[in-house]
Amino acid sequence: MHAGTSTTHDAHDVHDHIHPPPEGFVRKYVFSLDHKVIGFQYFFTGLLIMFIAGSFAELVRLQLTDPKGAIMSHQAYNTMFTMHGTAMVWLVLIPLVTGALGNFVMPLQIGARDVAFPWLNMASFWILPLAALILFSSLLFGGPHAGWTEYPPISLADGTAGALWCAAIFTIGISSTMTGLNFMVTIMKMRAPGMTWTRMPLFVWATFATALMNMIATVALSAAVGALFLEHVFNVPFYDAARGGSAVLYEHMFWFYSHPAVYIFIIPAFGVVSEVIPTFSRKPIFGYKMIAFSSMAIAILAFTVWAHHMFPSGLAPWLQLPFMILTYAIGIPTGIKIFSWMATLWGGRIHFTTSMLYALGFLITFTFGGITGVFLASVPVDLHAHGTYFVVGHFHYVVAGGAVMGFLAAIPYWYPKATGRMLSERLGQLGFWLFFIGLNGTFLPMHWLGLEGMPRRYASYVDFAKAVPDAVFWNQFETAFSFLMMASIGLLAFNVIWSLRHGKVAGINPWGARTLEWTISSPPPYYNFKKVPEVYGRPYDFDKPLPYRNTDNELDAFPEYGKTVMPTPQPVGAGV
Amino acid sequence: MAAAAVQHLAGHEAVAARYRDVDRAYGETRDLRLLGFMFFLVSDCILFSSFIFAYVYLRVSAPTWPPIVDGHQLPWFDTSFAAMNSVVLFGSGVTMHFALENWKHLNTRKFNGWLIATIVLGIGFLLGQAHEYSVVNISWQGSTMGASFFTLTGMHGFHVFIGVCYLAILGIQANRGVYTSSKYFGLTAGTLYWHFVDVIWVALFSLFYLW
Amino acid sequence: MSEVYIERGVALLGAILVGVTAIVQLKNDWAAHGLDASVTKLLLGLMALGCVLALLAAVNVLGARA
Amino acid sequence: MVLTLLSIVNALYFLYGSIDWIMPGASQPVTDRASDIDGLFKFMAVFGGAIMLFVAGYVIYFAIAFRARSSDSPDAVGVQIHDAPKLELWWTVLPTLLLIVLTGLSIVVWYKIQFGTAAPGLTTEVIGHQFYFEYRYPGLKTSVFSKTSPMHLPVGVPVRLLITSTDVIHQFWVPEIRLKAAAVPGLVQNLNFTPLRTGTFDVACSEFCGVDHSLMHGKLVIEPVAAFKKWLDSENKTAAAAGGAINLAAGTPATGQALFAQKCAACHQIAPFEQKLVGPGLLHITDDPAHPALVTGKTPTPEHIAEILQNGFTGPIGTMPNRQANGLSNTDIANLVAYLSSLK
Repeated sequence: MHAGTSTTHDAHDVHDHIHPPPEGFVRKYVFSLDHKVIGFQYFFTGLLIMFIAGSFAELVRLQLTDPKGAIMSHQAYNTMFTMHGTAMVWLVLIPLVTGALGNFVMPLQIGARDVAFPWLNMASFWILPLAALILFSSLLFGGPHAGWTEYPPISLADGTAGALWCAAIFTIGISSTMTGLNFMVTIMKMRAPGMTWTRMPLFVWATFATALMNMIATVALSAAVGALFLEHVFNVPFYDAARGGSAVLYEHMFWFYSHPAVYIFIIPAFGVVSEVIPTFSRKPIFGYKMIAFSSMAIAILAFTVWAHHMFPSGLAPWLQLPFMILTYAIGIPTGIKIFSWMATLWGGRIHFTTSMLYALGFLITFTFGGITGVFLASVPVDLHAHGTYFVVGHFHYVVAGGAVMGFLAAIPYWYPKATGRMLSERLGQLGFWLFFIGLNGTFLPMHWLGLEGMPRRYASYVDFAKAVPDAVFWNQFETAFSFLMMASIGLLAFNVIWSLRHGKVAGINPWGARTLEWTISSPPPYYNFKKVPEVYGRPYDFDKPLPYRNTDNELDAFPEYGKTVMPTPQPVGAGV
Repeated sequence: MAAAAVQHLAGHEAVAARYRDVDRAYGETRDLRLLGFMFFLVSDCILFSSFIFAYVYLRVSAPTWPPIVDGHQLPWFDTSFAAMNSVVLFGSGVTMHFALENWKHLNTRKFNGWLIATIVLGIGFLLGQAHEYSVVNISWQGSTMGASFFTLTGMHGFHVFIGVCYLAILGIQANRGVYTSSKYFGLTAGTLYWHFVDVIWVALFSLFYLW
Repeated sequence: MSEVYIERGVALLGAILVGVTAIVQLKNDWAAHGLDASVTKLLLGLMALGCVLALLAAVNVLGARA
Repeated sequence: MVLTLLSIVNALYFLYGSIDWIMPGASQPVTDRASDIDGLFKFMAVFGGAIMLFVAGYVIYFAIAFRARSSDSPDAVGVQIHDAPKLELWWTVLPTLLLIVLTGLSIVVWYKIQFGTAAPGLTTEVIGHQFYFEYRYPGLKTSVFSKTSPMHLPVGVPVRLLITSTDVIHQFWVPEIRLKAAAVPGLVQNLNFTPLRTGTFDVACSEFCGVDHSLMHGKLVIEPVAAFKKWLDSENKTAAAAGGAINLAAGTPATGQALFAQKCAACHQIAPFEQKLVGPGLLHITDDPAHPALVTGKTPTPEHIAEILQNGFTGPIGTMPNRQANGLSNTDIANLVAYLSSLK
């Protein structure tokens, strides 16, 4: 941080208004208004909860090493998978991909000094630990144990823990909505002069699509869990069939949010991959407009497909048809993206950094998850596969193989910008192989286990193991591989902390990347841009000079900058 | 939400003094806040829409409406009183509109008058709702009709209550000179919010009392 | 019974008054542009619709239950 | 090139063949729907597998072929292309076509599942409870509980399962049948299919339903029609031995009225049919001009009313418990029937 940097002013340009950085620990690091600090706060909170939620998952996996249930009671097991799902979805993935990445990267990429409403941004963050506290405190009351979806009527048996679950989700929903609103305004109004919509980096497009969904869908979830909360606490019959309520209603309201929620994780990952692949292929992204518009198409279609989660759950037969067709339609923009990324690889100069390995791994695992998604979109196949481990496998390929891989690609990519030091490539690449192998080993066998007849959320599977004797082997196999993933995340955490001190000094632009954040010092100063840059082109033309004016911000502090238009890339070893 | 932007402008006097073109800066912050406020209204609208969806879903899928509880069909809501009360709320929308118009034309006295009229009408509507709650013969817990009615109108009443408080604060601020004839974003936001609350009531009124 | 007639009478007169005023305001503001102006126009229009509904309710066209 | 193509074809063929291994009972379809769904699944697996191989293969190939080399200058860049509209058009149109074909095939199978079954020869009720399924057969006065005994279905007869629940959401699933439906309280769903071969299969609940969700398991026996009838008869005999005959003439309306208030008033009221609580109003049960038949479709004779009280019924409105659930004795039923018949 460049505390106390004197603020030289171009007084005629209001953009150039720089206000002094805050002083004092609390204003600087705790209740900071700075989007970068808030991004760190999201990152470390998310990572911490990821460990907790990940250990829940490991307990779930350990339980399944024995058909009778190896380590805990059914009740405890149900609590574990409920907490794993809830915490991972709302307290890890959404805060990490929107809160951490979006907050740190997006304002830098559009050349802004901060988000539109910094105070709101701070409030959004501080709601997250509050929600986490509420959620984890429910464990004191026995914990919610009806699955992360908390369908009534079964969730109504959760009592106080269920009410706390609702309160936590409602609270975190407020945070997501506010972040979405904030990012929407920031992207619409605060782009640097000259940065038209089609000159925005693709990560910004992705953040925009995500913010739109965050803003609109999350409120529907708040309504669903709000009504559930009323039913828990005041016994108000929205979902109680005996008093005319409907359990299917909750499913409608819940999935109207929770289907877009999956895209809320995955679209920022698309954005990350769209940044990482061109940078390390030394090639412009192929089909910029197609990628940008397909993000928006996915965001809009996301609101029209929710009932595909409910094909066997009491949806009128004639309603199954439009939802099936619209779900298929989502395959088209997704396919366009994947093919565009592949085409970007073609003819490139591919550097195998950790980020790039994760991006390549993403292409493979996400495509797999996408294809099994097409299976589930088909009503007849879904009638067989619904509610089985096939769904668990599909979902984790999309979320762990898509969203988390994208996130893991982003960490080494932007870490040098955020801290001024490089992450260790050696540890990072080891981490990638652990994660990639662990992921496939854990989630691939789930597909056939599910089709063979293993329903999800099973605390024990004695009868299933009788019918399919292989099941025990495959479950133990999955458990073993799942620890590789856990080890990889542990390695990442170690790497992040170790490299803070011991990493190589990064310089302004270690990757030779071309978006705006790479034109300022690492870490960026409090005010990001001394002068607001001007943009006159797309960021991905590697053979041309950078399309920015006014980027001589840091020449005095970093003399090496400006000598080459595109700094020399770090020497990188092959990944294998 | 806008506090931070205010701080940017007003918190650091030394920096703010450097502005040559203060109005332009105001224009930009106003744009941000206005858009942000619109998005807030959008998300609030979706909150109401979700509960309205729940109500419509429950009503359409019910075998009889109003539902039967303990052997008795519940009564329909009393349309005539609600129509009167709605007109009170709609009237407050018009008075708020006049208040803002008068502010734009620097007519502070008329502004105060219309604003007080708005607040009085708003409180009148809340009292009407309280009366409605006391006479309506259904319970929150008893049926889906009661559940939807009390939840939705309760949420709306809460919004009206917040609106009344907000307008009162705006009135105090305006009289203390926080706003000028060219800078009055708070009043714009208050007016938009108040209109929004009115329009939500149009939906609730037609769905509960007219359908 | 008379209570109902008073309520309906007030609703009828009020709806006409408020509705007409709202429509006049809408007409006056029609030329204004900008995000807030267009949203205000939309909301005023919907409110005028609300007045029409209240009026119809007051004369027992809508909301009449057998 | 040829080798690559051959190995891809080989891999896809393996995928095609492996369906029989992955999908339980795929080599010998258990129901008419199973073969339809498996066909669709195989089609998707082959095309999905082809796309997967295409993407993964090219990603790996590009990564190796276009890797940066140590001989490259540090500023070396890749081929600077931005778009190739023709190519993009192709890879938009081709997947779209494939998805349209898939949609068409899915709709055909979907139509068969929803509307394609002949008039059911047997309608069985499946009622989810925590943590067992209750089955009710027409003409059988007692329920079959999945905890203790298997469900039986005759082979070759079109079957309709009416599925509902009394407490939380369950899901009735027989993997070999390939179909499932949620048992939602207050909602009755159908599953229609025709069993094609005999055998014993697992029944599972595939929607989380509480602590012992994973123990909610049962068996389904599909057997020849004669064996099925024999089983039904033996169940009936056991039930008859336990219950004895009902003497409807012995019922007294006054006792029935007291019993009604005690046992029935939570769900029914003495009011016209439309005034439902959980079940319909029963004022005109024996002579309702608007509903000349009972919701079961039968004429409202005292015998049929007694049968509903004994057997329960799952219909468009919901579930009427049978006497294992409502605890009515033969005398109780006679008294209730007498009371209901006395209403006008």
